[in-house]
Amino acid sequence: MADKQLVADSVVLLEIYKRAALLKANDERARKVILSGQIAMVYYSYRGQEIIPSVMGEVLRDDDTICTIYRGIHDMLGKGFPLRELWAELAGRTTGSCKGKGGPMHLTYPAKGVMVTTGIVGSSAPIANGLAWAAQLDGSDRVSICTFGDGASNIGAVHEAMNLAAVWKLPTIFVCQNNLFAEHTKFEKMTGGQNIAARADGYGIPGVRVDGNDPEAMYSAFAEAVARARAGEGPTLLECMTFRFFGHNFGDDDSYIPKEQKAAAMEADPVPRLRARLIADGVATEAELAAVEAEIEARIDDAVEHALASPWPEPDDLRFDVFAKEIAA
Amino acid sequence: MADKQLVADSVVLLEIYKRAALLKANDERARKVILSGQIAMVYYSYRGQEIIPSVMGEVLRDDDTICTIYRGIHDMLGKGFPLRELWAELAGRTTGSCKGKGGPMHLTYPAKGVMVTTGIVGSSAPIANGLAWAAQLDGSDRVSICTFGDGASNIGAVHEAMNLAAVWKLPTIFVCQNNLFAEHTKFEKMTGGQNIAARADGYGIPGVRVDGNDPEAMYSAFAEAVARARAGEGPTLLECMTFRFFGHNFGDDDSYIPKEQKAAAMEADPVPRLRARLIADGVATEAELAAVEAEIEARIDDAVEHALASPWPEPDDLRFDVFAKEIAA
Amino acid sequence: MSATAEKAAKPKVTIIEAIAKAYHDAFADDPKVITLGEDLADPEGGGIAKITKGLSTSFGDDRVRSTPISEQAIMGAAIGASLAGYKPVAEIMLMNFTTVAMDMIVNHAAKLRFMSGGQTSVPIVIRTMTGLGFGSGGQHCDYLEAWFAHTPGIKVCAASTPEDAYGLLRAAIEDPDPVIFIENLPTYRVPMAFELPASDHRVPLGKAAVQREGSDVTVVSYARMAVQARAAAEQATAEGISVEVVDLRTIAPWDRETVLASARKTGRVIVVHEAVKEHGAGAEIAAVINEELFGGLKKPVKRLGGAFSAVPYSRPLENAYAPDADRILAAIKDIVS
Amino acid sequence: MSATAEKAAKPKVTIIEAIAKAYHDAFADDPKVITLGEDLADPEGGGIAKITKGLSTSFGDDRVRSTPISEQAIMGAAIGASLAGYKPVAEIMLMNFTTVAMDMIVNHAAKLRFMSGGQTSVPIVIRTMTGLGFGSGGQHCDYLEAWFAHTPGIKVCAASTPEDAYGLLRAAIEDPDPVIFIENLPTYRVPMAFELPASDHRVPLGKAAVQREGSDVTVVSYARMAVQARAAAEQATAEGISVEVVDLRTIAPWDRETVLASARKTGRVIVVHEAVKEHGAGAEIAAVINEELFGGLKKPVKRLGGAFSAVPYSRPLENAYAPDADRILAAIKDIVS
Ligand SMILES: Cc1ncc(C[n+]2csc(CCOP(=O)(O)OP(=O)(O)O)c2C)c(N)n1
Ligand SMILES: Cc1ncc(C[n+]2csc(CCOP(=O)(O)OP(=O)(O)O)c2C)c(N)n1
Ligand SMILES: [Mg+2]
Ligand SMILES: [Mg+2]
Repeated sequence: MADKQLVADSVVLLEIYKRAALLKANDERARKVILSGQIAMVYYSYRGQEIIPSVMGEVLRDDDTICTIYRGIHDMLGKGFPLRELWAELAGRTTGSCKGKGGPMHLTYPAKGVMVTTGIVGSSAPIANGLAWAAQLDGSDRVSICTFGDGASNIGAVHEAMNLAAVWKLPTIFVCQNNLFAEHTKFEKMTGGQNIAARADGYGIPGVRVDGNDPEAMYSAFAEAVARARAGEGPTLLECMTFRFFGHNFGDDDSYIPKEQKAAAMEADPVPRLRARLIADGVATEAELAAVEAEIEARIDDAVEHALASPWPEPDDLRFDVFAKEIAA
Repeated sequence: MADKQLVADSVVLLEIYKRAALLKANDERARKVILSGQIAMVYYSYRGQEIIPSVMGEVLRDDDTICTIYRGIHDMLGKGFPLRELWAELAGRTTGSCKGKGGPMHLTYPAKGVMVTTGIVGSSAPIANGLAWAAQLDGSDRVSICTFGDGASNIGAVHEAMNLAAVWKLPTIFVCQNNLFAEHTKFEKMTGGQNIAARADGYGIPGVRVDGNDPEAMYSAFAEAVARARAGEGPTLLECMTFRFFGHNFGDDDSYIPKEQKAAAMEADPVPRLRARLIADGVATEAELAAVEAEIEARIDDAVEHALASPWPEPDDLRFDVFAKEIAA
Repeated sequence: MSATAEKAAKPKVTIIEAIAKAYHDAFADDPKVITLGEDLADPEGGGIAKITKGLSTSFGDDRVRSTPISEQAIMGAAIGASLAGYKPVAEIMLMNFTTVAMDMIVNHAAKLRFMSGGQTSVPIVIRTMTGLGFGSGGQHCDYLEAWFAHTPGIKVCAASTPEDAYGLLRAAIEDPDPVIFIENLPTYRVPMAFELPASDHRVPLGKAAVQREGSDVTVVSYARMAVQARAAAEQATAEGISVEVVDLRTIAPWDRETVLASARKTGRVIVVHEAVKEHGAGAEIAAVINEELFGGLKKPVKRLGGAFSAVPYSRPLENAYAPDADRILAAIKDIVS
Repeated sequence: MSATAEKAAKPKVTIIEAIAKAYHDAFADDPKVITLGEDLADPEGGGIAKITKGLSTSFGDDRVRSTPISEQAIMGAAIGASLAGYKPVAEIMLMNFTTVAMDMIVNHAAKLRFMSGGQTSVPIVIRTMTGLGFGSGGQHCDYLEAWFAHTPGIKVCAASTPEDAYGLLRAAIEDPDPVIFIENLPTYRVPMAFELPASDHRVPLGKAAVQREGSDVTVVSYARMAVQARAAAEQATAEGISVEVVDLRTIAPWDRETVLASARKTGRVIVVHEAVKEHGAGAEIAAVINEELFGGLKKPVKRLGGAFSAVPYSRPLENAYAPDADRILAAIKDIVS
């Protein structure tokens, strides 16, 4: 596992597609479930950004860790977060990974390395460094990923974290998913220099802008960053260019996204694009992929059903998990 | 005044020297006064860094503003902070600019544009942007300076401020005085990339590394930054290379500074260097400069005497200046 | 605001409308009023709650500025502009995000007047939203007013009616010192039986409102809890208990006179806030009442507040987290028993 | 710690020596203990107070790391390493600098256990120094413990003797939850009549110490104010007043049992801290005592605290800012009168 290849061949591309199909289907289901009223939750759709975490999931090991953000369910699923624990948490049930206490913005699943999900812009980065430091101390070649958005690149925490990772030569990989919007703000308008990868130079670390919707380019860039980190050569900043198809969060009026830009991005939807290519290249047949997708739907069905059938927490649960010892009643 | 030249001729160099001589003498006096027990204060010597603010003072107007730091008395004197109000504040007297409430780390003198002195590393930068914004709103061509150290370049606030200045095209000039140490930490060791000016690229603004001890180089770099800002062309980051001759603060054991490095820096002391040059170039005679220096000493004598003869504040003064309205007794 | 509070005859307006009008009127009245924050200007939609919608179009891009996601830079820009004579309103979208700007707020905005010996001042308003009720979980709902109340040099306000929201925000903008103006999200769009105030309406900072008069028990609260307290009082009245409801409106400095007068009258006080009970603003209020009215109270001051945990996600937990009308009513019955 | 507190027979040690020894012993006993902060390692001099001097040389550069001036990155690194099983001690040089790291401390360190439903935990210690007395002015001396006490999920400690400093720091490092350990600068190097504790000495978190027994009045305090309280008690005894001195040691969660037992005994309580009085930790303590012992106190709980202003620079103002032995003594005389 340590010697992952640096180029995505067709076998890898197929695996990437399978992950992307899961992510896409899960996002679609989430929006459907909210609309239907089955689950009420704050939800940040990642539709359009699936290739990035699908590649990451393919390259990473279970013991590699990730610190992600409110718009992070794609990253977590890519990392192996199980569907039942996910959906039960979204539904706020005791069977959720966080017993219903965390919810969609604070999903955690250490068994698959999903260590922190934060709702605070930029705060994934400093914590990822600590997990990277622990890897150094353990003498392990595992890597620590943090994901954040284009908007987050303007907040102090991200800057401090990149500099610390540089001077400590940490195996941290800074994965900026540049979806061109931060809430309602256009990337170009609020980002001095208009190139996040270029900021890496200022810390003396590699910075790479890559088409995050192109599985091969993303794979090579990410695998190289991981190889560097595993080899003890320090951090990398990846700026993965992508686009989110919907508003900032569910219910957001997305009229601030220029119609043509949105239409063009959806036209170039990376998930069906990869699917079509796999079929065209003879890597998989339509029937095989349809079967994969059907199985995904079935797994999601199962998870949602499990979630909705699970028990709600009791008010008394507030006394637990504040400290290791419960709070007196 | 708006059309300052971009090259320091001999007239300008002489003015720069006069300021530098004041700054140097004031620092020497401060250390003497503490040693003698006349005034007890926390004190951060800037000896060795005098050329930077002497140049700034020469280029700036009274209505330009500065936000500086604990190690900032040189910057303030360069900007025109009057000696009596300075020394009375250092002595904690009611005649001090801040009535004794602020002290050496929080000196303020708006009449000369000394708006904020902060003891928090990096916090001068975000506030300077606000003063720059006000200049834009006023339709004024005044500029807003912030000074900070090499160590401060690693804190989030500075990064956020540079990005905001870039996207708002503010007339802010970020003056990093790189004295190669942050408390006991070597610049090279904690600064990813080891070049602060280079970080400007990441925000799409000019970043210039300049020898802050060279009055002509410093003058050109600073005058150009000011001209750009006055012309509405936005911010500049200047990394002014310099050295502090003494420990971090008065009383600091400076054994962490390599002896040879310190000796070489003191050997190249920029103030006597400029003095010697002015005489060699025939710009001024030894006697003329000696007279300037004697007058400086007399002015400092007067200020210290005034300070020590001034009244102390009363405990009841704590009720005033918390809010515009006094606090009830 | 007085006992007229919920008079059904009045038109129905929302707090959010009142805040938007206050903003607009302040901009129209004083060219020194400016504002900044994430997404505030019209190209970005006029703010996530659309409160500033139209403002940049009406008053220009210079006075109404969207920002990068950089709360320290936002606060610093507000502080700096205020030092130069402007009256900035800085939006920190949610109160939990003040945690990334505490240095600017506490070490600078609150202290510059004092540290400069009165030479400079920081007449800014920090508008920030918060409040549980939407399942946002642990990092988006905190009430942190006690931190700022503990910080000399900054004032803290919160309104529970549209009229107060208007009057307080106008007064905060005109105040010569920094003010944190806390807005409650779940009560934002609830139509209340009030009028949209005229542009000269002001609520002086530091003055509480007796929103309902009563003689058996005093409930002191603010923000959403004042709405809940009014509902509880209504119910209590129906059950024969006379409840006085005091809305602090300004949490720091709070109106000791009004609160003590009411406490003296009823002899029984309940303080309610959504913030964590322990070390919340209710502790200070209880401590002062107990000290000032020692021996003169019929019952010890009772405090209700948020649970001692992060705000939970799951609906039943979130419902259990903070006081509500039912729990206030129960406390009222308990204290008069 | 008990009434033996100031026994002259014991050798004289300082709090700083005790902290340095605790650090060293913790490193020797548990390879998972690591530390980071500005200037902490030996090439940078072992920290500004030299507490960690020798540590990086003894235990290696990996476990003892100097950092850039980046408090968010410092706290983040501590949190992350703790999630992976380490026990980081993070130094935030001065307590005022926690203001740039509040998001990491409050939104993350304090909440991750709860928000993850107990899957993760953050067993870190945040060591931070503060305290007035050196003319450092408004941004270097604040006591901000009330902010953290108001934050569920994090504990707060402060010691006033070398033995407690040792025992508390060891206990804090071993604690499974985040702890802020506040060190007072002016009492750091004052030799006190204590022994340097053996390496198995622990002070359990949440347990106050009755440092002097008495029957007329209880003084509750911590950190430097406990030192001042002991001095005031000594003086009061000489004047015939019997004073019980309770040092909380853990400010959150504080030891209600010990405090209430003492209050019940004496019927008169003074709470003293250096932090601003208003909305300080004393408010919570007073509120609880008043509530629990309603009708059973001889006098209302009295609070002494820092003035309602930023910490001033000038010596006479700084001297007037916080309580001291004289003012505590005056309060003692007043409350027994
Ligand atoms: C410190 C902080 N400030 C503001 C917010 C509110 N906020 C939530 S998401 C968001 C936009 C983030 O944009 P970006 O980083 O590009 O990530 P994206 O949502 O596009 O994935 C903002 C401003 C926040 N959560 N934290
Ligand atoms: C946020 C913050 N962290 C730490 C400190 C403590 N501190 C004061 S000065 C200093 C070193 C600053 O170095 P540099 O920025 O290079 O400026 P210099 O002192 O060399 O002028 C540090 C760490 C502080 N004041 N503020
Ligand atoms: Mg984005
Ligand atoms: Mg330096």
